[in-house]
Amino acid sequence: MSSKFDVIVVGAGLAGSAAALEMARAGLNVCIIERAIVPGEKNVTGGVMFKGILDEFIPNWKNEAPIERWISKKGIGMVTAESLSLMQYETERNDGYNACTLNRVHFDSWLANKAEEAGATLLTNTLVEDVILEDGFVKGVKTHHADGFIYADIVICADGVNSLVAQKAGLRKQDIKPKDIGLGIKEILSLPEETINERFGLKGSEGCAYEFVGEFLNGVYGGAFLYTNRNTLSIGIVVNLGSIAETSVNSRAILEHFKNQPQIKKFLEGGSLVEYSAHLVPEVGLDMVPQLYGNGILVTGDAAGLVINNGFSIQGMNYAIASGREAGKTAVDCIRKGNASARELASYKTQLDQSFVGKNLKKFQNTHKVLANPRIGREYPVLIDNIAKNLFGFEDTIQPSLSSTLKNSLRGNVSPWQLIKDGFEIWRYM
Amino acid sequence: MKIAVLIKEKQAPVGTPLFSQNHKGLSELNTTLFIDESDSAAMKEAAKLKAKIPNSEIHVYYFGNNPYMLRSLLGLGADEADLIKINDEQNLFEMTKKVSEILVDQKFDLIMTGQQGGGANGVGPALSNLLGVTLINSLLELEQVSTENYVATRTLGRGRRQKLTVQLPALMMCDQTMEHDGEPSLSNVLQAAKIKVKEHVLTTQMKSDRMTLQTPSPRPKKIYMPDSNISAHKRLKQILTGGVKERTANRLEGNPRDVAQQFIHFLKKQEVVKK
Amino acid sequence: MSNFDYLFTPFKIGNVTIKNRIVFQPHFDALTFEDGMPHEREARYYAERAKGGAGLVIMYGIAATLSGQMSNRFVRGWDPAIVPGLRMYADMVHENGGKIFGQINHAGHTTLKNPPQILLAPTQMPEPSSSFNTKEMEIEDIQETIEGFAKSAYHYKQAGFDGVEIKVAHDGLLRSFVSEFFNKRTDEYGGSFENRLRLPMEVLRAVRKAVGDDYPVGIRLCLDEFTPWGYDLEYGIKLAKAFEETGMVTYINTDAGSFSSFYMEIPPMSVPAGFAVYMGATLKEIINLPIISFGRINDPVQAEKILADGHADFVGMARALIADPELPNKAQRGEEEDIRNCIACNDGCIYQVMQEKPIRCIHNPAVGLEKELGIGTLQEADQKKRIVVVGGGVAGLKVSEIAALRGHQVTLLEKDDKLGGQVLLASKLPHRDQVHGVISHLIKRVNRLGVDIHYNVEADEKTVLDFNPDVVVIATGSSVAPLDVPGGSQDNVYSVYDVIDGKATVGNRVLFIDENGHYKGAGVAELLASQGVHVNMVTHLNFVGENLEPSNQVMFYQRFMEMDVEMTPHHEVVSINGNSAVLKNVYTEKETEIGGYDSFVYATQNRSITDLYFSLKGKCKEIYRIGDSAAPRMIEQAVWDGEEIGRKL
Amino acid sequence: MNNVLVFIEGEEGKITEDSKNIVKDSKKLADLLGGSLIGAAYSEAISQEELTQAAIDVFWELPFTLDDDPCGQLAGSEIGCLVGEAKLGLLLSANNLLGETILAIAAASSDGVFFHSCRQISIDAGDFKIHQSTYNGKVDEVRILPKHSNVAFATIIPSGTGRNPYFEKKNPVTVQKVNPLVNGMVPKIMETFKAKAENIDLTEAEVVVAMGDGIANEKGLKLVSQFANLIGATLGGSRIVVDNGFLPHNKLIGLTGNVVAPRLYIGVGVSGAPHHLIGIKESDVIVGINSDPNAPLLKVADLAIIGDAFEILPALIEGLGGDQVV
Repeated sequence: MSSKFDVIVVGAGLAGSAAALEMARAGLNVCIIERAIVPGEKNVTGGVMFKGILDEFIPNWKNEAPIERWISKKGIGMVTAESLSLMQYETERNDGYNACTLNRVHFDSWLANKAEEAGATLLTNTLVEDVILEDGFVKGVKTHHADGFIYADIVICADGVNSLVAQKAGLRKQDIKPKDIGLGIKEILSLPEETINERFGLKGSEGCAYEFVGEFLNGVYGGAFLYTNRNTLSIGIVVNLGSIAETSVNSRAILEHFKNQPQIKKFLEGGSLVEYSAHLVPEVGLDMVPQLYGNGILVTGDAAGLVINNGFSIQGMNYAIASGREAGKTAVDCIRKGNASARELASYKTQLDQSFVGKNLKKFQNTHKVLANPRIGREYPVLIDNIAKNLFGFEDTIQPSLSSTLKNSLRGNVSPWQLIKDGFEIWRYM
Repeated sequence: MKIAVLIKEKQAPVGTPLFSQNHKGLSELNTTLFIDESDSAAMKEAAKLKAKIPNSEIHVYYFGNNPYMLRSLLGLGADEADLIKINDEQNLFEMTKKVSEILVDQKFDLIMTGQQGGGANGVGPALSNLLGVTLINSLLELEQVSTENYVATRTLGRGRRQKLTVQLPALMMCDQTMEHDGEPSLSNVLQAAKIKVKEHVLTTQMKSDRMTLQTPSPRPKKIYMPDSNISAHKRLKQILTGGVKERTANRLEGNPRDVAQQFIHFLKKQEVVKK
Repeated sequence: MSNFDYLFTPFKIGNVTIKNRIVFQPHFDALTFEDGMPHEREARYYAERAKGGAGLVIMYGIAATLSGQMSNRFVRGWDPAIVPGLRMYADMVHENGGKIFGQINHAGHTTLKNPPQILLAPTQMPEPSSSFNTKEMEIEDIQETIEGFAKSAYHYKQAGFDGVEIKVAHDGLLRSFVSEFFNKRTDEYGGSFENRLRLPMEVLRAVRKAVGDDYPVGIRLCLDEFTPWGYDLEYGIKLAKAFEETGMVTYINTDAGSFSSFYMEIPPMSVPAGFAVYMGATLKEIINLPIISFGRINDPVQAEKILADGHADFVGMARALIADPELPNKAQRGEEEDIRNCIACNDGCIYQVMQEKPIRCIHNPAVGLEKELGIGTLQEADQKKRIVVVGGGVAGLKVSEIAALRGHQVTLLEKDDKLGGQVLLASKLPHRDQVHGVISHLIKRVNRLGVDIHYNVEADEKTVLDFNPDVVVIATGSSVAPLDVPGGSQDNVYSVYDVIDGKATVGNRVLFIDENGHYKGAGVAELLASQGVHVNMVTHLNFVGENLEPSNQVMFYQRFMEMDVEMTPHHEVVSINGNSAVLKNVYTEKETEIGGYDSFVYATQNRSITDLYFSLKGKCKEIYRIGDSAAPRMIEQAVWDGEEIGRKL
Repeated sequence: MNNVLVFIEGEEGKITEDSKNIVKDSKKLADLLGGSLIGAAYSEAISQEELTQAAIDVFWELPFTLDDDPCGQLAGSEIGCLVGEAKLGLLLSANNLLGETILAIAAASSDGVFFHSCRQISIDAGDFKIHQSTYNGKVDEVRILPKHSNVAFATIIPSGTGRNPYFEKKNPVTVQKVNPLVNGMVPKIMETFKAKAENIDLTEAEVVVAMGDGIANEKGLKLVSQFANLIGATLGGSRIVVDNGFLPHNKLIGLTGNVVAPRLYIGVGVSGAPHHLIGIKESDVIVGINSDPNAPLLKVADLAIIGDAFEILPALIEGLGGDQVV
């Protein structure tokens, strides 16, 4: 069998398989190379996926794809040591669900299989060690197998955050500072399906996703998240590494603190830990995106830094699929034109910028700056707790008006002006 | 030469096991799939023979459910592959008869499998009996002497090894510790990616039923304990010395060189070092 | 994800599912007061262990009747007034994710009181190690005891405990009833095996009736009394079988030793960790009830092995969880390195409660003070400071750990090339190697917390001030004081430090002058004697090693007295001249001269090293002096100083 | 179908510890089923004297030796042929290679059901209840096999604390020579030999060198590894050595690690904490090298070498003809 393809995709994650599917549908000879034995195996279980992108790409996906739960409730919580103020959006409309939770192993295998069905060749258990460079053009990759050279006109890197391939091809930005990096820690807790339904007020395949800030952060910039899968919960935090270093707070302790907060604890009770993972994500959105193309090479998905940390959770799955598709489309054009130069491939960047991926990246570009506001972690949750306490009459007195409540609660370190200003900023990014 | 390789997809919980609701299966949440080292060794040994002996072909029979797991082996040099779906609740031994029926018509010269993988649970020995072929277990090395004659090296534990002469047809069970080097070539991997895997479901009437899965409750192993017929004071003393009886030691001290010479002499007496 | 296959799997005792295999073994903690009522302090002590991850907490044996109280601090089991208090215990443990059982005991002829109330026994005789005689129980006493057990069990159940345990173990009446040596009765409660078991069986029936059929009722069973007169494992197994056959027992919690061999109940560090696992293992082979093992198990890896080898269903730990209540959680998270292992010194825990004083731990100051110092109480500092700690002994290490945990930037200056200070020396003494555990834990901690450590720095005023510190903590320790008697500076007179360091060239006959009474004296004397040196131990105390914790003391004597030693208590050395010395009896002041000694070794009280402190005092913003540099004391006080100042900064 | 057969293995004429434990289990089951207990072994495997002490009712001596049948195929078929005739309902052996091979073959040839890695077999409401270890030892499984229509074959994980005597002898053993019933192609033994030390597991090793805290540094590791290599010993370590990462955890010798039972144990710089001593007490000969004459290991050693290991090891390496590495 020949080892020459039109395009090689490195990584059979969401971005890689989406790119391969796009190209195989257009009739290109595509090879996907995955280092794991099973696609998705190396990924963290569970994630929230917004559906828009797939509706168009694989119309029947809702019936085919392995889905955990459809998100019917979304909320933001402010947490103090003793209280939780939760603001929640809920809908019963079936078509209103715009997101779902997934198990990555199942979902990634499914998507990879789609690409294979469309004609792509999938090599699993294969490690890419280097890229083949000829005359300044990427001409293929070297795998760990004996005589492991595979050639192609274009190589698409979709091999995750620390993309080795992009690095080898000289496309990565180096010298990332801790303050530019977010640390995500996630735990998967197993609970019976019925218990989850009961505890979160869900029916059938409904699910929920919450994000939190509060005292548990102990002065560190970041947030926490909790969402439901079919018979597991995903819970975790995202914190800024620079901030961790400055405050010497143990990031692990932040998560423990959060999990032991009495209201949060009720959600988790009886759950057994099945998975624990921690990984680093670029936190500063567009600032971090490396060069996305070169001669004969495109970078996509997490490898392209196309991950958004909105401060509470890490979102990358939608961007991965969208960017993978864009890369695929660009590759199809260039192969047809017979030109894989950086100049031609540059249209990928243009397309991407115009898509929701680019737009969101821009929007969230400054999230980290907002979250670097220490008031978010410390004063506000307490403030909101005070307001709620007064408003909902935990004390046996006459209900005060909202404005007097606010004034009372504000008799602290925070000026009303500051509150309004910060509040606006937070909402913009949530 | 026609070679069959039997592989079993194994699963094991990562960390504390979680069970499915009825306790008859593992929850997939913390279960990992893997192929036993001994099965990989069987596949690699088969590939090695194929490379040496002209007109050889390898037919892989994979008992499991995940096609990607199977694919990771095919690149080693498979020509044909069957994915035989099995129900995890079943006792694989009880299916050996069906398996032997699949294999018997193919008239394989050599069947390779893993001692702790596809051949475990008594499957390997049982198949050798049902197929009427010679059995070699705990295989560490295999050498061809003539078309039908081979020399097999087995491990007997405690570092003991045994060399045997064998005639084909035979079923050989490779040990986990069998060593192989070399990775599959890219062309094999590419070829393997396009092998059409035949899937079938193996069903048979089971004689035994799985009632439940539970966390392990091992029975007590041997443990050191003081003698029972001695005084409390002596029992305590035995506990304090870990049960090693005080010995009247020979003492060696002085110039390191002399000490070393005398010790080497001692080692020679112990037959640890050749005289 | 944990590295353990067994330790963190759930297991059922009767109908109660325990989330993991770690059991906090019952023991008296003296955290209650003389009114014998439950107290919040004790509730927090238990809750802390549940919070740290223990699956099951067993409360110590509350007294079945007034005569069964070993100390007035023992909770009054028979008294319904205890129920609300016990409910607090149960609730707090449950809130922290654990389950709680309660043990019931009647102390019989064992007591901590001096003098005691009337002590009850099957047959009139004192416990051999005690001088308090007993009353032979009348049938009414027996009836009252049975009722007391039943009432206590009922109270536990009312209070929301998940199970009860009847103590037929080390101290207590029921063990002496089953023991042939103690029970020589001629009525139906003695004589035959069956008769000796009659009272425990009647208690069991009454308890079972009080709590109903489905409620867990366990037996804490002494399997080997470890006394010349006591029963052994064979007999212990027979007892276990008899209890199993009743069908009324839910589990067996293993135990060994008796009041007279208390050092086997709470074995000191010279006894191998897990020394008694074989007893539970033997039961596992013979009976089918869940078995809890015991005996100085202080390491999760060892605990895992016990379970994997089928030697027990649960691993009982008491001191290991006193020293570090978070052992289970740390192990489960794969942070075994952070565990503060019990070193079995017994100084803080058992020694204190034997004197009816609240329980402590030499390297966990939070014991008994869970509310103030327990898990989660350490607050991040409001103001992050630059702190220089001088001296890497226990006090310096501890203060560095606490300060670093609170977010301060800590620099630690050590004059030597390794950390640990005097503990490094102390751990070189025979059978004392595990003392090293105190510092090895702290060293791992400060390294992990990123404390900036400078070795081989003999700090002076300038070195310290060059760091421009906000706070200076002086922990420079202490040094040996010379022997202040005529002839004390002769060439053949050495301090114990010279001996441990190997600087002394000691002859074959040594006169040992011990003003210490603790390990500094006893340990070095043992070291010398174990090298074949003849040692005459002279001390002004009533006996050699008087200040040793009793279990260590017993084991010390067991070894020491087999060596070539003499002991001369009640004497001090008034002068040394060549190879002889003049001793003075501290009571009669009579002087005697003894001779023929090649060398003299002395253990005196140390003196604080204070030069640096006084040269810096007034020259920096904030300065503290801790550990031996303030006043030479023991490990426990050094840890305390470190914790206390660390929390203040 | 109430008779129970146990396959017995011998080592130099003695019944192996594992087989003894299984005989003990089997005896209970035979009594429960009301059948007799048959022991089967290769010819020449068990001495006459050992046999008379075994708690079996009947002994079958197979018509060939283990050397005639290195992979157990003949024995398996032979026993399989006799299942019906001897009214066997249950066949057991220790859970090891030979036991598994023989019983699985016997089961296949007599249409029985084989179970491996069993913790215990019991009779529950008239059926076989099989308590089995599965999923790489991480899970236990309970299976039920209807007894009236099936013969069960099982290998049992040997257990026993070692406290109880193995045999309670009641009746004399009837010895029966089994006639050869099967023949087939059997591999022929060419030679049996010993593998290199580094390929042998600590618990299996004949010579063990243990590295202790006294030499716990890089130099110590190099020296002691070279010494172990030169004398063909397997290297292990004490707690401190393993804790400090000089050797991996699977090389730990002691109560919580590997319990070793070599012909010769050499502890270099090992002080001899009780938990380490428990781990080496099965050694035939114990040698300690330590600069501290009071190290507990030296007190239990057959040969106590007092001196600095950093001086003695190089001298030993030189004396054994090795090149100095440090």
